[in-house]
Amino acid sequence: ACTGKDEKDGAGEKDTSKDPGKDTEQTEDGEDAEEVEEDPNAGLDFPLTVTNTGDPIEGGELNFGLVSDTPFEGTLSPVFYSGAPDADVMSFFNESLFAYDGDYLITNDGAATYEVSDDNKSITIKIGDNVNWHDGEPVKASDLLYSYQLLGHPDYTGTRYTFMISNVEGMPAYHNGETTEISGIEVSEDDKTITITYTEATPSLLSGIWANATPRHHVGDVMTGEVTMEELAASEKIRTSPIGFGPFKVAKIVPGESVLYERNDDYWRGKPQLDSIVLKVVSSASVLEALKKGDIDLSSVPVDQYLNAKEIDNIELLAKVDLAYTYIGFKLGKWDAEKKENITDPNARLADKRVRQAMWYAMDNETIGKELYHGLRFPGTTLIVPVFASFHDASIETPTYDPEKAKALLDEAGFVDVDGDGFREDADGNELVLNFASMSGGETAEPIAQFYMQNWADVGIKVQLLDGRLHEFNSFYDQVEADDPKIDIYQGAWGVGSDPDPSGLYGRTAAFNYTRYTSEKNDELLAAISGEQSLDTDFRAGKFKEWQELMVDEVPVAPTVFRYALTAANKRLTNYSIEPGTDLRLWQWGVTE
Amino acid sequence: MLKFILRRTLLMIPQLILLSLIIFMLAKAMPGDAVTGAFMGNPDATPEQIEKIREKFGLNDPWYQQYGRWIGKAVKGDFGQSYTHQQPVTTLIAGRVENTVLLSLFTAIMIYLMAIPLGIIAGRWTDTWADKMIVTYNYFAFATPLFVFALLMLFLFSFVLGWFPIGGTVDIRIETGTWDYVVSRAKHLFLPVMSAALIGTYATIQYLRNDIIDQKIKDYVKTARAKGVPEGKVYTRHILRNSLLPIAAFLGYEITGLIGGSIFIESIFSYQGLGQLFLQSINLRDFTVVTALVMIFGTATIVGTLLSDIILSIVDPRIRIE
Amino acid sequence: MKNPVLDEKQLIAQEKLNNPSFMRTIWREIKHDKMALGSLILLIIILSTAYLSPLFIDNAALTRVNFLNTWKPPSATNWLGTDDGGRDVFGQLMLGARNSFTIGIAVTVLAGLIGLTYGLISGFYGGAIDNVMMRILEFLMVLPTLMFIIVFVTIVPNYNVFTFILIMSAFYWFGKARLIRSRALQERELDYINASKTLGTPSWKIMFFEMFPNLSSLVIVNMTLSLAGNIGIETGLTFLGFGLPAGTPSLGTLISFARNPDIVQNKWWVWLPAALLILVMMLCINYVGQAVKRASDARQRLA
Amino acid sequence: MSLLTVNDLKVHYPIRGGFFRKVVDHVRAVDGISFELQPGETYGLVGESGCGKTTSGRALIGLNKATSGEMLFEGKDLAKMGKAERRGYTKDIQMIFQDPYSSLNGRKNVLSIIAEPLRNFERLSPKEELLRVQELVARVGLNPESIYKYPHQFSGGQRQRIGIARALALNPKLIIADEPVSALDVSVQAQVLNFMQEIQKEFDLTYLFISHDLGIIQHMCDRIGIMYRGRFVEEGTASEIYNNPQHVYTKRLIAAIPEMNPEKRFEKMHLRQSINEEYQTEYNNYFDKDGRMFDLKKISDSHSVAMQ
Amino acid sequence: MKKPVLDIKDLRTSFRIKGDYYAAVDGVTLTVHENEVVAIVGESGCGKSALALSIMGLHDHKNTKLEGQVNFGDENLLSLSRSRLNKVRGKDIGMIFQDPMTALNPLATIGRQIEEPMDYHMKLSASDKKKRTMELLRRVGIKNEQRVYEQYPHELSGGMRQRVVIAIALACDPVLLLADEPTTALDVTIQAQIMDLMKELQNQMKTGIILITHDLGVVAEMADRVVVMYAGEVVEIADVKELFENPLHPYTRSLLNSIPSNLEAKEKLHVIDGIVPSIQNLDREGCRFAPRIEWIPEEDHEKNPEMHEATPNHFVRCSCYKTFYFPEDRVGEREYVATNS
Ligand SMILES: Nc1ncnc2c1ncn2[C@@H]1O[C@H](COP(=O)(O)OP(=O)(O)OP(=O)(O)O)[C@@H](O)[C@H]1O
Ligand SMILES: Nc1ncnc2c1ncn2[C@@H]1O[C@H](COP(=O)(O)OP(=O)(O)OP(=O)(O)O)[C@@H](O)[C@H]1O
Ligand SMILES: [Mg+2]
Ligand SMILES: [Mg+2]
Repeated sequence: ACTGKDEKDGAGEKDTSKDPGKDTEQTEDGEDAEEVEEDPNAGLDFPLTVTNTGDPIEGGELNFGLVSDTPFEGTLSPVFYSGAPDADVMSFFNESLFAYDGDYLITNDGAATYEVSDDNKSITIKIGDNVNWHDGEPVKASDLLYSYQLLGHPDYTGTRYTFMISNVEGMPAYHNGETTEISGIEVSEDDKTITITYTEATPSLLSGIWANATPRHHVGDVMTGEVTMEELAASEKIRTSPIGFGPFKVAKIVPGESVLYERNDDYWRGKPQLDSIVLKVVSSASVLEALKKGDIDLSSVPVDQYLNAKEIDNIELLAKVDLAYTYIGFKLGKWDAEKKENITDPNARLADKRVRQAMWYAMDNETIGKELYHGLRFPGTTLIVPVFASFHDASIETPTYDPEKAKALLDEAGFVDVDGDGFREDADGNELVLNFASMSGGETAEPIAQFYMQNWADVGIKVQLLDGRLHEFNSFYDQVEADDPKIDIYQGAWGVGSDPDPSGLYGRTAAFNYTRYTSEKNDELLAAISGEQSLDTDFRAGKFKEWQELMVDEVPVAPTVFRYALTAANKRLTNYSIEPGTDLRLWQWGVTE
Repeated sequence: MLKFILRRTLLMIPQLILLSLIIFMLAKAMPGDAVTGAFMGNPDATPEQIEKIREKFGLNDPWYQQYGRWIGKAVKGDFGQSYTHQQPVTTLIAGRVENTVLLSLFTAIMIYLMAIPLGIIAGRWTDTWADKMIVTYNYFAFATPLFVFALLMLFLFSFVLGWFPIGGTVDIRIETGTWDYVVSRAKHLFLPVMSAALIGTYATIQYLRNDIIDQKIKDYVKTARAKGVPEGKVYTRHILRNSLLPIAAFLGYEITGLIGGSIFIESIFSYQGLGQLFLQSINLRDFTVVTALVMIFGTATIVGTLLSDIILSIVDPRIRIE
Repeated sequence: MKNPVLDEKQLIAQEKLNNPSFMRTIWREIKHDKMALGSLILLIIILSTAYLSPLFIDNAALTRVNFLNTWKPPSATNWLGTDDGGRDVFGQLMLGARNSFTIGIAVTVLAGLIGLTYGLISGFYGGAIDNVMMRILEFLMVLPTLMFIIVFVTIVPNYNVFTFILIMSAFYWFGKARLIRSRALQERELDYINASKTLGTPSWKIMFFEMFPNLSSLVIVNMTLSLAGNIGIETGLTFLGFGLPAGTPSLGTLISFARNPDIVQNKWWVWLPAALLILVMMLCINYVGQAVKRASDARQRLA
Repeated sequence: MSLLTVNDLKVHYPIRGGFFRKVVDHVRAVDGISFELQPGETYGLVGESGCGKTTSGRALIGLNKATSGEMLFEGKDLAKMGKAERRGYTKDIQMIFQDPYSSLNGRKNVLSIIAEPLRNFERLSPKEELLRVQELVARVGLNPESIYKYPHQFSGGQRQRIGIARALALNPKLIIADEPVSALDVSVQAQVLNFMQEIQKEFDLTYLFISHDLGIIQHMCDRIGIMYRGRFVEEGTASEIYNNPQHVYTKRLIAAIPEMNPEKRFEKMHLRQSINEEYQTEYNNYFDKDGRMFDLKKISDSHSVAMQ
Repeated sequence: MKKPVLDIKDLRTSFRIKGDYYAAVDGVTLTVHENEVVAIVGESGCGKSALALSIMGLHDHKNTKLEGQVNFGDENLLSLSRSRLNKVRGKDIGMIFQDPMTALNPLATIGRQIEEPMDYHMKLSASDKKKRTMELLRRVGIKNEQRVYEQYPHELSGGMRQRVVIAIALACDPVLLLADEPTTALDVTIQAQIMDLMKELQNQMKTGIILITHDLGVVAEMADRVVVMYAGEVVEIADVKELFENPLHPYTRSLLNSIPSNLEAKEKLHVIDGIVPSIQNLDREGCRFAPRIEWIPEEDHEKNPEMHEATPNHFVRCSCYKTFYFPEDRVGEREYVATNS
């Protein structure tokens, strides 16, 4: 299964998620055009590719704006980095060994090719001959092995020791320090081929396999004791002089502020078009000014600035639906650290699913999407984002804004306003006051929280902000994660990575299952989704449908909105596309006069 | 005199110890410790495992032992590991300290460059139009919150006029060490420095003006006039020396002010310095960094006041004899 | 000799006429300074509008989010337009001014009380007590105050307006204590204090009933001027996100919109009135404060 | 029996210095003085600035702690008393201060100023208090209406009277007057001095009169102690001191009084010069090798000198 | 007759208080000759210092109005430009201030402060300056002049500082010395020393001295001629002997009678009722001392009183002196009831 990512919902997009799961390179690829048409807001027709088809000039320079209100941290290694801004910085010089198609599945167009064994349990990867690190050393199979050795290392403190790593044969033994060999990984004689064998066959293989190599010769070898894990994580080789085999190489870094990339003439696909790329951190507040002035050519655009972005003449807006959804979570239990599983409390305040359904019905997400985001967000439906066309079930009827329905449900559940203060009491006549935790950040966070509380108040549910304030991203998740008893409901967001498997977010043993919702049925469906049988896509789709239905009925979380991600590109940019699986890759990007 | 300096320097030691104790307590009060850092977002960690690591880090020892270890390391420049940045706090800070030092230094210089002449003019020619203008400016400097002023400066000069870059400390394309590099740094520094300085002159001007007015009527000034000292010299030789003296004593407290200011300035101008780092770390609850920064800034002010006292003891003969 | 017992009330009235109290001196001074008088009037107008606004502005409606009404420019219904949540900016401005001012006052008074007590005790007793208390104060004064406040704000478990005031007050009394102490030290050398001692008056009485009244003008001057400073700090902290809790509008909240150049330029009504209001308020307080200061110093008086 | 007997009173102030601000030495502000006050007399303490006059007075009233020595007031040692016991004697010993401007709290009206000791020691109803204060005010020659006025509305001499009224409120036996007129103009000085003499008779007061002005001391005092560097150099009746000074320091002091007769000014100048010479040449007769005065030696019943 | 060095004619110094000018020195006419000590006496607030500061042009220009003439040599000091005045101050006229504690710049060495007037008025090399300074220090009775030269004011005692102040005043051999209460802040013994020193210096240097004091003892010891001032006016001028032997003006007589040392012990001192009026509420028409001698009938005073030459070179203002008497001489004891409350 794949872990989801916490994502900060809000226009600021201060994305400092703890576990982005996948490379940005992958998430940058999107869904097909047809899927966009499925959306209720299909009227917002954004191009995925820039219209400028002019010939790129020689020696062009691109200014990339990294929109973040916090600077990038500069841990430029796929193994060790933690923040999304670092992923953005890495994307220019570091690439995955594989290319991905529009369904986020690996293809053979990348630096390496692969072959899956018949029993689906092992994969053989062959690295192309002309793939060289920036320092000229060839990329070796043992470099990929090194990544696995680091990720599974007993001293590894990062967060990427996930299912797809531990599922490698022999990995648990290695991880526990019982052996220094990973039995499931075999490197060929010529160091160009590597075979990875898994304990369990899983449908996630083609989307979830780790395929980032680590230049062992450059950063130093932990296995031989050349460096320690701690030294490695703090090493200059990762922080200020990292290398990869991508189309550009890092020429200079002003920590936290900007990066200068130069063309990698030795790039395996050929000579990149651009001469250099300058990456600059720009705050969400000033990104539009920077775009307008031409200080930056390319950047994401915070949704709340969409209307202003539209007015800027020298840029073009591209957009696609994001691999993410925002939701309201209902706290239903606790995480049992001993057993390492979620325990649902049948006496939780929101144990009655009718109340949860009512709260979903009460939320006017349509207005938020239309008025606040001008259509760039639209009401969420099921927990599988529409991007995954084969698994998302658009036919399920999900609650939409209907206060009357909500009131009816609440009445039915026995919550009525007995003392006439406009708010409902529970069956025993106790006042029902729910504590709502929500994140700060972005200009819209506060009004949205207020808006939902009003929505709920309209149907008679008294909701107040936890501690009377919005909580900062980290402390918010700390509290949610710790099952702070003060929290009844919370607003969160998940970035779902490229593998739609929801086990990591909703399974009985998933720590990220913050609502602590569990049920037999859920266990059964999730097991089926990630089980061997699911190698059959139709079977898997069926189970996905069942699961989505279950979730809509049980409402451990109520999805609020799906979203578009906006990208602004200067009109001089050519050969640029945000289309998933596009043929226009970074090395081909160019600028015209 | 040397003895005074030595004594004053030694006096700094208990101050530093007290500071570190307070900060240590604060750090203890902050949620999270070294272990939380290591296990952030790793839901697989079992309580036993965490307990084992706590033991290993000595987090179960009595507080004074922990404090001893912490301070022992801090003295050597080891403030532990930042868990959002996954690197030693010292490295993290080292990368930015230059920026903040530059910013504060130039701000202080600008403040004195502007405030001293203005204060002198206003104090010497009281109630003239020049004085009235200076006083009015000063009232505005007092009344305008730094952040409002900085925002407006940024908007006007960077966004509208485009004279200065929107943020950052240097243009990355320029070769380090060249003249252009210096120019680029200066260009990036100019707005933050000017914003802080134009507002920061308040205390100095106000003080200087009042003090000159006070000194003007002192007997020793009458003595000087009675000696036939020309008016200009009365100021340069007598009044100003006496009035400017305490400005040296302000230096230490000025540093406290500049640190406060740098938090606003760096945040508004996206200037990569310690102030911004502090805000970010607080926001990310990266308390090892926060602790280290508070310690560093506290030490800076303590050293600043030490400097003031020493400067004062050198220039003021009344203190010199001790 | 005449009958010594005269009508007491008549005497008091007569006495009030020829002994102008400090308050009267202040008032005379303010009347004499057009800027100060104008400032005082303006301040009174602003504050009474702000404090009386709940009478004609519905508070609940003010905080109600309405996405159909966001970013509306000033109009007859919304005098200063609306913000990102479609809420009336004018109402928020009034509420913010009220909150900011109330906090400013609360912090000033609280910090003033702490500083006063500390300074009085230190200065009155002098000697070893003073020495110890001053070493402590010296140390406190070099703490990076703003950082400490921010740290405290983030780690206090139950954060609300009240804790915020406490935190700010805890860090803004040092200067006052030092000022009071240095004056108390001078004052204690004066013979009226010695006289009280020789007359058998207990120390605490001397401190608070003999010495304090003589420092009151100093305290008033200092408080007036630090009021402006405290309002500035509150709005600044709120601007950074460490001030008033969300949902409690402050002028800082409105000004923080100005981080976005688009809002600066195209939605000026959200932040500009707040920025101007704070500027005007601080200027007014300063002008009044300077007049109060002059009133306390006979040499500088204009009137 | 004498009202007050002072025996070998010492008041030392520590001097701190060195690295750790340790007490390295002491200022021997008062370094062993002894004298007696008889009821009803005025005893003058005179000497140059810094010789310890004020310190002695303050030690007697309890504003300074005596380092050692006895201060027997009606036979009881004030120095050994606890705070509470000492408070009982507050009524009996009062003080008139030098500066009539700073010795009255400007924030209080005359009524509360004069009533302060009454409030501390006597439980009076407001009415009684008012009457007592008015009585006192009338006694010191001020208009009874003035009790609601504030100090700044009075002239220096009047203020000094208010201070005296306050000191009189508790019917003290001994009044310590530390330079009660030196802050006043000549004309006003006379007013206060005359008045002090008057009330002395009326209230049967004993004065310890501290001053550096030999003219005033001569005018006011029955007996005089000359202080120098914390010690007595000479003690005697006024006429003994003025007409027959024995100690060279006393001579010097008396010679320093400006000559009011312009004709004799050169004489005076020469007198001063010759005393100065005497001071130089006969130094060893008056001071021991450490520069300290010798102990007082009686040369007559009432006259003693610090000589070898 | 000796040569006059300073000739003050009808000097009027007015201060601006709340917009209006009030004269603190009100029509003073006075001549100081070479080698003559003229003492100015009077209670506090009589305008003594105001007069001295007017001569030196040391008043705050914005709030002070100076009228009349202060002729020094052939120049009227009041009409000199600042720079011309600076040529005179410190060179031809030296001034000694009352409080030696505040009259010296705390941040400059004694040497520098004494040399400073030489910088502006004498062309001397650094070593000459130093030599002269040492000489001056010795002359004012400072024995360890080498050490004092390097010291700062706070390191010296009050008497020493006053000597330094005198040295500064004498630095450029002035023709006229203005001493505003030079001994008031000092101890009796030191006062005597300073008086002796000044007499000595005056004998040597033959300068004219204006000595301002309120201490009649000092006057008796130092002065050749005495000017008694009251409420901004000169009320009596006489040679010192004449004045002490035959004081005329009621004010002078009252002053002399209120000094304790002049009387037998324990006798009542004379008390002058009331206080010196402030310059704002001063009746400038009649005899200014009249309110303080109420028992003298109004008709005994002059209107706009003039100076009379009662005996040769003994001038007195207002005719009330003729009928003045002390009430206690006639009526026994007086009740002490304050009159101005
Ligand atoms: N609080 C103190 N600490 C240290 N030394 C002191 C203190 N008070 C007085 N002294 C010193 O004690 C000595 C005696 O002082 P005191 O005030 O008694 O003298 P005085 O005779 O009253 O002088 P004056 O005529 O100036 O009032 C002086 O040398 C003075 O410097
Ligand atoms: N700068 C000034 N502005 C207004 N009034 C002044 C000023 N200087 C002096 N006076 C007033 O002028 C009068 C004379 O003052 P002056 O200082 O000359 O008196 P004095 O005789 O020197 O008294 P003292 O003996 O106290 O020095 C006083 O009433 C004083 O209040
Ligand atoms: Mg004394
Ligand atoms: Mg004077």
